[in-house]
Order: sequence, then C-alpha cells, then structure tokens
Amino acid sequence: MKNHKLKNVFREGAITTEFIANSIAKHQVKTSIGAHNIFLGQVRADEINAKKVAAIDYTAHEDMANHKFHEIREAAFLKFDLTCMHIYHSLGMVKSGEICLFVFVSSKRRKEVFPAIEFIVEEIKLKIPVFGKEIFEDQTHQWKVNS
Amino acid sequence: MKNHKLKNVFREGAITTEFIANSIAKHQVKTSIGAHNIFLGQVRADEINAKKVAAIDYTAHEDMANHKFHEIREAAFLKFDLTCMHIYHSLGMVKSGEICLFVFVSSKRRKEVFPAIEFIVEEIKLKIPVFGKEIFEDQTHQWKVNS
Amino acid sequence: MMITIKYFGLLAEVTGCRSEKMNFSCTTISDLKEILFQKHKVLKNKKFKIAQHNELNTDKTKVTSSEIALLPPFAGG
Amino acid sequence: MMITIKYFGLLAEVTGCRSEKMNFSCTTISDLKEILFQKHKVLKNKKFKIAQHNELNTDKTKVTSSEIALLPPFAGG
Repeated sequence: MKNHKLKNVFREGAITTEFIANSIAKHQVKTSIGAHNIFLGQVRADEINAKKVAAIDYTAHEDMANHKFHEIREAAFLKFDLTCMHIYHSLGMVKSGEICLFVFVSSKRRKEVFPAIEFIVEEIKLKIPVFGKEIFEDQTHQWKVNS
Repeated sequence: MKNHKLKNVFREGAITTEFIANSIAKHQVKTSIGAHNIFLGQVRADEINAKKVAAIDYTAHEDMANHKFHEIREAAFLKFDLTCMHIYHSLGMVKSGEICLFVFVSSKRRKEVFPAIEFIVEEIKLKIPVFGKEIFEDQTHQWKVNS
Repeated sequence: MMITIKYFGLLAEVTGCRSEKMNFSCTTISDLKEILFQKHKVLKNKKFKIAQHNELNTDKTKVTSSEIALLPPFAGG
Repeated sequence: MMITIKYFGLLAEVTGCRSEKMNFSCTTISDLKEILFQKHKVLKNKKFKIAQHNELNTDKTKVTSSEIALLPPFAGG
C-alpha cells in the first residue's frame, strides 16, 4: 500500500470548470495513463413543497472528514490499479447548477476506473461528515440528507 | 425513445481541456442535473519492442461510425435515465498524453451515470469503426487493436 | 474531566450552539448522551451519530477523548 | 454492377489503395471476398470485416450497396 499523505480535500465555494480543466491538463505528462474517469456532483434546484433550492451551504467536521477521505483514498488504491486519484469537496455556499464534488481517477486501463469511481463516490456519500443546508429562493432552508 | 438527430462525433486532433471545461460549463444552467460522469481516453506512450508510441493517427469510416455512435446514444438513453449525453472522438494525430475520446453523461441521480458511462465506452470500443496507427518516436508504426 | 462537545449542521442549529465545554465524569457514550438529552431536550428526536478521535462510536464506546462530535445525517457530494 | 470498395486503416496500407471501383456480378459477400483475395493476395492473412449500408455483414449477406467497406480491427477510444 502506497503511503499517501493527508490532504485537505475541501475548497471554499463551488468547484470551477477551470479548476477541473487544470486538473486534467496536469495529467497529460503522465503518459502511462490510458483512461480517466471523473465524477462531478452538481447542486440541483430541487422543488420541495413548491419552493426551489437556490444553493446549498456546506459545513463539515473537517478534521474527521479529511481523515475519512484519506482512508477512502488508501482503500481505493488497494482495491484498484490506479495511477492517480484526486478528490475535492466544497465548503460554504454552492449555488444550484454549480459543482460541489469532483472525484478524478486515472489508470493505465479503462477497466479499473469504472468500479473505482463508483466505489469512491459511494464511500464519500456514506462516510464523510459533510452537512448541507438547502437554501430555498425565499431564504428559508432545510437540511439535506443523502439517499 | 427520444429521437435525437445524427451528430458528427469526430473532431480534428486532440480534445483539449478547454473544450472539456466548456462542455461542463454549458450544463450549469441545467439545474435538474445532480451528477455528471466523464470518461476520457488518453493516448499512452506504450513501449513496444523498446520503441515508444509518440502519437496515434486516427482514421474512421466516418459515416458508419456516426451512425453507430447514434445507435449507442439511443440505446443508452433507453437503458438509463439520462438528462444529457455527449461523445467526441478525435481524428488525425493525437500525441501521447493527449485526449482522444470524451464521453460525458449527466443525470438527476448518480446511480444512473456509473453504468451508463461504462456501457457507452464499451460499446464504442466494440462497435465503432475507428482505426489507430501508433506512430513510434522513430517514425515507424504499427496498427492498434482494441483489447 | 473537561470535554468539548461540538455540534454540526442541524444539531448546531437546534441547540443554538456549535461548541460547549462540560465537566464529565461518566464513562460511555451512552452516559454522555443521557446528559446531553437533559441539557438539550431537542436532541432526543434528532438522528445523530457520535464521533471521537475521528471515528464513529456506538453507545458502549468509552469516552477517551476530550473532544466529542455530534454529527447529523451526512449530506456530502 | 459497378461497386466501390473502400479500404480502411491497415488494409489501405497493405493494398496501397483507399478506394477502387470494380464491376461486380456475383451476389454475396463471400463471392466478393474471393474476388478481392485474387486481386489483393495480401488480404488473405488479414483480419477484417465487411460493411455496407453502415452495417457489418456476414459471408452470406447479399451485396445490395454500390459501396462496400473493408474494416480492419477497431481501435477507437
């Protein structure tokens, strides 16, 4: 098992498309990679009791979350033959249509990246102490629960 | 079954990270989307008999390929609950480290995008008449075969 | 011993408190929950998990950290 | 009838030809292959599939299109 150092997965606000593009571009020097798979979580403007979600305000138990992200990373590197893996999650306000989760895996072969990305995303949903306050257009709110 | 019109999937040369970023950005107005999954095929600098692949020169039976891409799209829309789907494939020279295939699916829910992206990529590998000439650094070549 | 209780998300909202210090002499998470339920009655009908040392605990886990986190349902991604 | 044979990838390279017209009076893909093998002996030990109307054919398929494509193994993605 490779011993990766603890990273801070959190970023303030939405994850921009420029950030994603830069992240992809950085992998073009790694010419043993044949396949990338990227998962993006986008905030939905869900309608709940005739009120529309305008944004989600994310908070987290950051220290525990970064430790859990680290465990998920290590488990994924052990289960799948991956060259690279990156995970970024937003904190604070992310408007509907904006991106709040960016998971990026790369491998020599495509067969590895499909189960890897699904494993990582499901583990994140299950194990990461992140909390989301869904802010409606009228400024009222409710607390999001993962399904 | 939605009736989508036949699109030209091919693009001359490598698919740039700017193109990918733009494509993602265009989906930020579609606020019913909760999950995107992106597959990127990257040209590997494989070493074969001590010679390194410097680029792949792609050609295709374009008319048949676009028809087959269309069939794959329609089948994927029927099998999975997708909001959007985009496929782009390079023609001509793509250097090692550059991107030659970009598959992008979006859905309300994450559970749909994982099997959808794998289905589409496997179908492309199997059914699309695209041919790849692997150009080595010494300008000799061999013809790539999908595994 | 003196421990810090941290409340996250919905729990910070309903208790009106993100963090509080308390003197604690019991031994298990279950004991701690009883004390917290007395202090913040609103917690009784809320779903939450308790973590210390960055790990989730069960009711039987012993309290060994001076920092305890109360975590409402997760909503990452 | 006059048909156009299109060669792709490796097949264009080994036959030295991307497209050629020929007068064709037989009826099946199998017949056509025999003629092509005589003309381009190099094709005999190459793997390829034959398509017309944008669909792959078997040896028994009748030739109904004026354009026939010879496709070496696929390498998309």
